Amino acid sequence: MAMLEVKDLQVYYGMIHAIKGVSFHVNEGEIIALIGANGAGKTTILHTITGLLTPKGGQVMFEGKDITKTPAHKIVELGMAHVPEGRRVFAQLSVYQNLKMGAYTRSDKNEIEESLEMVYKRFPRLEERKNQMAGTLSGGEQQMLAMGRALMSKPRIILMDEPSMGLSPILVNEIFDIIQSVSASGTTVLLVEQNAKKALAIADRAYVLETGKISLDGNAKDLLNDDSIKKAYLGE
Amino acid sequence: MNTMRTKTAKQNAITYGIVIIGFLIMQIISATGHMSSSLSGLLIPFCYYVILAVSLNLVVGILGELSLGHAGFMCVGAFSSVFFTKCMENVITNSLVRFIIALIIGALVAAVFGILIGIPVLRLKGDYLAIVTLAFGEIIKNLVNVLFIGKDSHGLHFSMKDTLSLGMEPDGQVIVNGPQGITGIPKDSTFVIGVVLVLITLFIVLRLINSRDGRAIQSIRDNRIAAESIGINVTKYKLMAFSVSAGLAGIGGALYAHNLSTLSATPKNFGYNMSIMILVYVVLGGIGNIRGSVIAPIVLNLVLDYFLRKLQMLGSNPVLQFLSDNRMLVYAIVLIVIMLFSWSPKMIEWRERVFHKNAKEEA
Amino acid sequence: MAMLEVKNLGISFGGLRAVNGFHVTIEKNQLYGLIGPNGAGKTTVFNLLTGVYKPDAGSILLDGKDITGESDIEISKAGIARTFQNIRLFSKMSVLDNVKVGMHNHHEYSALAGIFHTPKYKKEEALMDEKAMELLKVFDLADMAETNAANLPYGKQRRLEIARALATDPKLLLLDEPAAGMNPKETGELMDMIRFVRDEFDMTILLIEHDMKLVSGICEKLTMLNFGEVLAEGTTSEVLNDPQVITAYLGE
Amino acid sequence: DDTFKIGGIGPITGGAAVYGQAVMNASQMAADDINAAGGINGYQIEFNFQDDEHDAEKSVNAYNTLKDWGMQMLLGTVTSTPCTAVEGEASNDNMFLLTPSGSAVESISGDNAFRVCFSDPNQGTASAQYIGENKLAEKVAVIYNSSDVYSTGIYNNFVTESANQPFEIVSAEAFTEDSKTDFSVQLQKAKDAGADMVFLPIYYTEASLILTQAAGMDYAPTFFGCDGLDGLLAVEGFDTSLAEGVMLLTPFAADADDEQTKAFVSAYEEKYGETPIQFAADAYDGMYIIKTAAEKAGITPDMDASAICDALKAAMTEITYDGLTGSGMTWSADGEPNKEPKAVVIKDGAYTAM
Amino acid sequence: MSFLNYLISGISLGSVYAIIALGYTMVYGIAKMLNFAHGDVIMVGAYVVFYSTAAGMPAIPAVLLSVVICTVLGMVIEAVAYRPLRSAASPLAVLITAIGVSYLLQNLALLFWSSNTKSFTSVVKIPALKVAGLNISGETMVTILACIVIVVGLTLFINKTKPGQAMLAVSEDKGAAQLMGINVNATIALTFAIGSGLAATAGVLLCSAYPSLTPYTGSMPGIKAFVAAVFGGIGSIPGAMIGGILLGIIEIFGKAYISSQMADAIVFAVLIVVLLVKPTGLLGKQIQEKV
Ligand SMILES: Nc1ncnc2c1ncn2[C@@H]1O[C@H](COP(=O)(O)OP(=O)(O)OP(=O)(O)O)[C@@H](O)[C@H]1O
Ligand SMILES: Nc1ncnc2c1ncn2[C@@H]1O[C@H](COP(=O)(O)OP(=O)(O)OP(=O)(O)O)[C@@H](O)[C@H]1O
Ligand SMILES: [Mg+2]
Ligand SMILES: [Mg+2]
Repeated sequence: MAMLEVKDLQVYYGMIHAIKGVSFHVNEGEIIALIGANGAGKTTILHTITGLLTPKGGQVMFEGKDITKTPAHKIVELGMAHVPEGRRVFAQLSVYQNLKMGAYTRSDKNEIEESLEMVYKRFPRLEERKNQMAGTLSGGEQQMLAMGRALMSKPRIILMDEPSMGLSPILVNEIFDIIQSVSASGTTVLLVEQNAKKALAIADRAYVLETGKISLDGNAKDLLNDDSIKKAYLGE
Repeated sequence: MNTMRTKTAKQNAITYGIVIIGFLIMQIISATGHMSSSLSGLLIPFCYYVILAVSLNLVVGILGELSLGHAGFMCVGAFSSVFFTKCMENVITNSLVRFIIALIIGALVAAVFGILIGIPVLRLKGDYLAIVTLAFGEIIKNLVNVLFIGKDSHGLHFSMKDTLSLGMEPDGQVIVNGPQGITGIPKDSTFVIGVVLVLITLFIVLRLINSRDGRAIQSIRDNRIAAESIGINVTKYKLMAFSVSAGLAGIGGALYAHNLSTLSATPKNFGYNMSIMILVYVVLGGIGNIRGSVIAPIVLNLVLDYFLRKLQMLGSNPVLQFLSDNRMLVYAIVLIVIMLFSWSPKMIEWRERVFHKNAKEEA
Repeated sequence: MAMLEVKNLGISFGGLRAVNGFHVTIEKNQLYGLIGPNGAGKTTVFNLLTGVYKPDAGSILLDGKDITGESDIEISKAGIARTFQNIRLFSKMSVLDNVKVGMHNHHEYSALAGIFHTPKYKKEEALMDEKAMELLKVFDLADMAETNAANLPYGKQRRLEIARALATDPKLLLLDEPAAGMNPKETGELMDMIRFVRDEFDMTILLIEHDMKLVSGICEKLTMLNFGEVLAEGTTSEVLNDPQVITAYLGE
Repeated sequence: DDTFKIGGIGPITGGAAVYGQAVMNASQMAADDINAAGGINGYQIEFNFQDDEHDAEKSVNAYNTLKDWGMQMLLGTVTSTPCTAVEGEASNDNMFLLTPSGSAVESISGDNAFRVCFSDPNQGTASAQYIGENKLAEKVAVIYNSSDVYSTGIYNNFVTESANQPFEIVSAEAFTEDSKTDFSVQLQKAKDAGADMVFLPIYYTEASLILTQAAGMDYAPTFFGCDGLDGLLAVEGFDTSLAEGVMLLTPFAADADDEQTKAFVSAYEEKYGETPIQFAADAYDGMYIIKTAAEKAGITPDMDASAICDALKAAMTEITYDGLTGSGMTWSADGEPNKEPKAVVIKDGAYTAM
Repeated sequence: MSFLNYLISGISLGSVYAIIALGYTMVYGIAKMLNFAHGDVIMVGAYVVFYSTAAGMPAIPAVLLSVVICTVLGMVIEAVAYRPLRSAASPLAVLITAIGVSYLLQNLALLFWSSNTKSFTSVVKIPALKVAGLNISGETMVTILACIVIVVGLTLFINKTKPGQAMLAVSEDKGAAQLMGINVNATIALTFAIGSGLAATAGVLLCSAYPSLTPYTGSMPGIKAFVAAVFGGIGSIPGAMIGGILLGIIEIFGKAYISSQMADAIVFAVLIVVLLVKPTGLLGKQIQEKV
């Protein structure tokens, strides 16, 4: 059984039909990439999965349970984390407070402390800046914080919306390494990326989204070599 | 571009049209002898409330700053214009000429206050600004209440204490009498003048919005940092919006003041309650929607001061009696319901769906 | 004479020396890149150049004119325009109006002229409309002129921001991560557009970017910033092959 | 039509609602009583009361609504500023106006307008004279509401008249509608100035606070007020021992023991569940004054408002009326009543004539 | 001597403003909305105590009852009138609704309890402290004590407890807070519950110190407390207390040493001057937007 399954999703913004019947699934332990042009609806899908948006039609199943109508905060408790587009860090809280907020659903102090150590190890810059107000961090620093914050909930599946956006090349590589290591440590990953090449390189399978519909899907490595993908998303 | 400009022009023409048609309807009602006293008594209030709402919308909707002190500008305009009228009552006997000068004085003095209050505005944002405008309105109200001005053969006498300290000759006449304000004001406001002033206000505001300066003001609203980066002088345009809005509110105040025989500053008419009332018009009509600011005050005043009052006359039905005795209660409930209905995202979606469905069925 | 000459620029935030001893010389019509790790101070340099922050050291010469410490308005008038790392459009205004606000200081008429629609108003507005539409055509936005900026898809918003910056008729255009959030294909189109702008408008451009394909593809010279200081500068290939740059920034 | 249509206007919502409601209730009661006893000249009265929220503009709206309804006489308005505004309209229309409680001079500026209560200057002057003649104090402090017409009106004339009286005003401090919770400064100043009397030309709500606060600071001068203080003893929950010794010049006291007052008070209490304040008495009298004048003038409901006004104007100066708020009341053509103020002192929790 | 007396009066008045401002700033800081009805909840709280003590209930249970009723009232208002508008296109929508709620409460009170002034019997039985001619009333001492307890309590609550942390997150970004697993609706409801509970307390203390109760009793102190909250820095809990007390002192000193007629103008003028010097209030955080 798939860990996360989306069935015939229909999402509207007022009259705008943004998602027109999207279905896909994510198996436990996989890295799934969701790629597509600007405005294709990737962010909308993630928002719908984590309950920030309510779909007009279709279903979201998580570990066999229908979570279509489950409120966002309950979904987090089920073990799903979401690194939102545009980082959405708590600008007036310190880096440390932001990270603690990520562990909101957890109660064991020692385990939280452990996760904090783990995050600091992955992102040493965050430890250096732990008392700085998050709003004054540079763009890249904020991205790291958003990721670190999501990891603090010790999720079984993590949804990432363009985590490499605005990062320096070295960090982009690092982020993809981190995604792989997060995956290796047993967390399932649903990855939305503009950097299709890198995303496909680490993903198991991928879906291509075009104006609210899945236009293509398959093994990530195969898609990497697909001519139409190369032309449309890899700029080759 | 050109299509866009014609579109705006068309939209604006509709707004003027609404005013003119409304005016004509009233004239017809009146000419055919169907005009009731209560309706005719509301005509001038319609005009000044529209002027006040439209001018406040310039600050709230176009500049994007919350002002809770609009009644203060109205107050300044009212008192300065009436003061002029009272001083000149026997000098300029043509009431139209005198009233036009009074209106101009009201507008100018209020605009000067607009600039004065605009200066702190430059440093403040959001709620802090709202509080300062509120404070400003309350200061004006307080000062006017302790202002005594008298006139005798030696000229004008001022006091901030009481009439006695004016130290006037026995022949002296107290013009501004503290909380009692000014009494015996000639009734210079007429519906025709009111409508003309509404049209002038609309003309100024609509054209300002669609000009270079209006765009600059809106750009500050949408993103101050970006506006600065393209060389917009934020100071200048904030002041411009505030002073134009204040000046127009001053006109509204002058129209208000010359409609009643007595003028005094009470919490009801020039306190924050009034500022909030005008804000209610603006929000109900739509923030930044000038046409809405024309319609909302009229509808709301009609409901509150016409229909609800008339209810009682319909017969001795206890429900109607209750409703008319509790106008403010009805108003509160209606206000909440309207707000929920027109602003709640769920309701908007629902309305859109229903509306859309109907449209589809028709098509 | 260089279009932009910056010497020894610096600023601190609290205890943090965000930019220190920054210098750069950009010739007219050059396409210049500013790179560096996250938090190195690149955006801060832009903020210093455009007057958002006042430098506590150093000098800025634009086309020979000293603009150090000037207000953002003066600097905009002097001829520096920019885009923002996080898009800052006038979201409730139409696409066309966004560009027309950009021309604010070039097509002037008084408020009264605006209210009474004097011939001057009509002339200037017509001119502005015309110029703005041309710009929008360049950026493939003409058909959306009447849309609210907020309703544009992301990629178009980025382009509108550039169009708006160009509307101020600048001598120097600063682009802060213009390709962020774009896929490689879209980035490719953006590169063409930047080149086009440089050629067509005879523009000098300084850009911040993390996308090395864009940087190596269009920049002629680069400065690499690290911890607020210049670590390397020179032609694009020199800098990108600098071992220090590779370890601190590029990786691999 | 065979009924007289009498309108009333006053605040029944907003901060001044307590006055408007008293007037509304008492006038309705008077109208009912008159109707039960056969009406005016054999015709029944229809009474309609409109809310004005204590605002001049709303008051004029209310007036216009009543005109549409067919109002022939106006018993109103309750508060001074709105009354002045409505009087402007009424005098243009030649509509008969009798205000129960609008006490500003300007509130009855036209010849169509009369009032039941004393005017502010009248009360200010009378108070100063009373204090002076009875040698009640040597040093007087005043606490007044500088944002209120009634209060400043009395205050001004009290000060003017005090020049002719053997006492001295040692402090005069104001408060406003927006800061009327704390009176410690005003009281402290009075105390520091050695005032042995504090004159309170204000309403009883604030007076009850002043009395409480004075007690809290161990300051016990004589308090002297005007008709606005009436109602003090009726404040629910008020510790009336604080009001011991308070003197007031008022034409009405709810626990006076004349038959008329007693009957009125008990009827009112039964009907509305609360003790009537002086505004209610003014209004009750007002309705009966209209009746008296109407009968004198012999008006009938088929006359229009202007004709009724002309008839009543003349009749008003000819009648003498004995009521709750004065006996032997007469009116001059300028609309002012002639009646004797009664001075009362609060003793053992009750008003006692002095 | 009179200076000290004025100072004490100022602190007494100010402590009442402060306790109202605390509830205000709580809702304001977290839900980011100006709850214009706050002053009217205060009024309701005072009426509940008035009628329950009049019916023979002892003071403490009456106050508790009032806190419970106001807490429920606050939550109902939030759920019915404010929640549907939380994501409205303009924050002014909910401001106007709050004004509607304020009018509604006033007019319901008018309907049920009439406009007649009620004289409130103080629930504070502690006698005044009299030292060297100075007189500090029991109400003042209790109010100040209550303020301090509330400031400390709220600060601890927000910084040390999970719901408190949730409030911080919600105040910044409701969407992101949800992604942390925070129940935004519940958090805001809790904020209103606390704010309204504080309002009840404030109402009781306001009317104990200044015992006159009408349906409009809450509205002006509500506005003044709002001013005090801004004065102290919006959202800052100690700021609300300091702002309230300073406002009281300024009001009294203005009356005492400048002019009692112009006390309001003086208070507001001082406020404007302070905000000009410190645009985010006395203890407000200076928020700099990163470009
Ligand atoms: N709040 C909104 N209101 C109206 N339309 C919206 C809203 N958010 C997104 N849209 C529209 O829905 C569509 C899908 O947007 P979405 O943000 O999901 O795309 P995306 O694939 O994440 O794009 P990007 O790469 O730019 O992040 C777009 O056409 C967008 O314009
Ligand atoms: N207003 C400020 N207050 C405090 N620190 C600041 C402020 N602005 C920037 N900084 C700090 O200065 C450093 C440089 O920031 P800047 O935004 O210039 O980085 P950047 O090079 O643009 O990074 P990125 O590529 O991630 O956008 C960062 O560490 C940032 O946290
Ligand atoms: Mg997206
Ligand atoms: Mg940057």
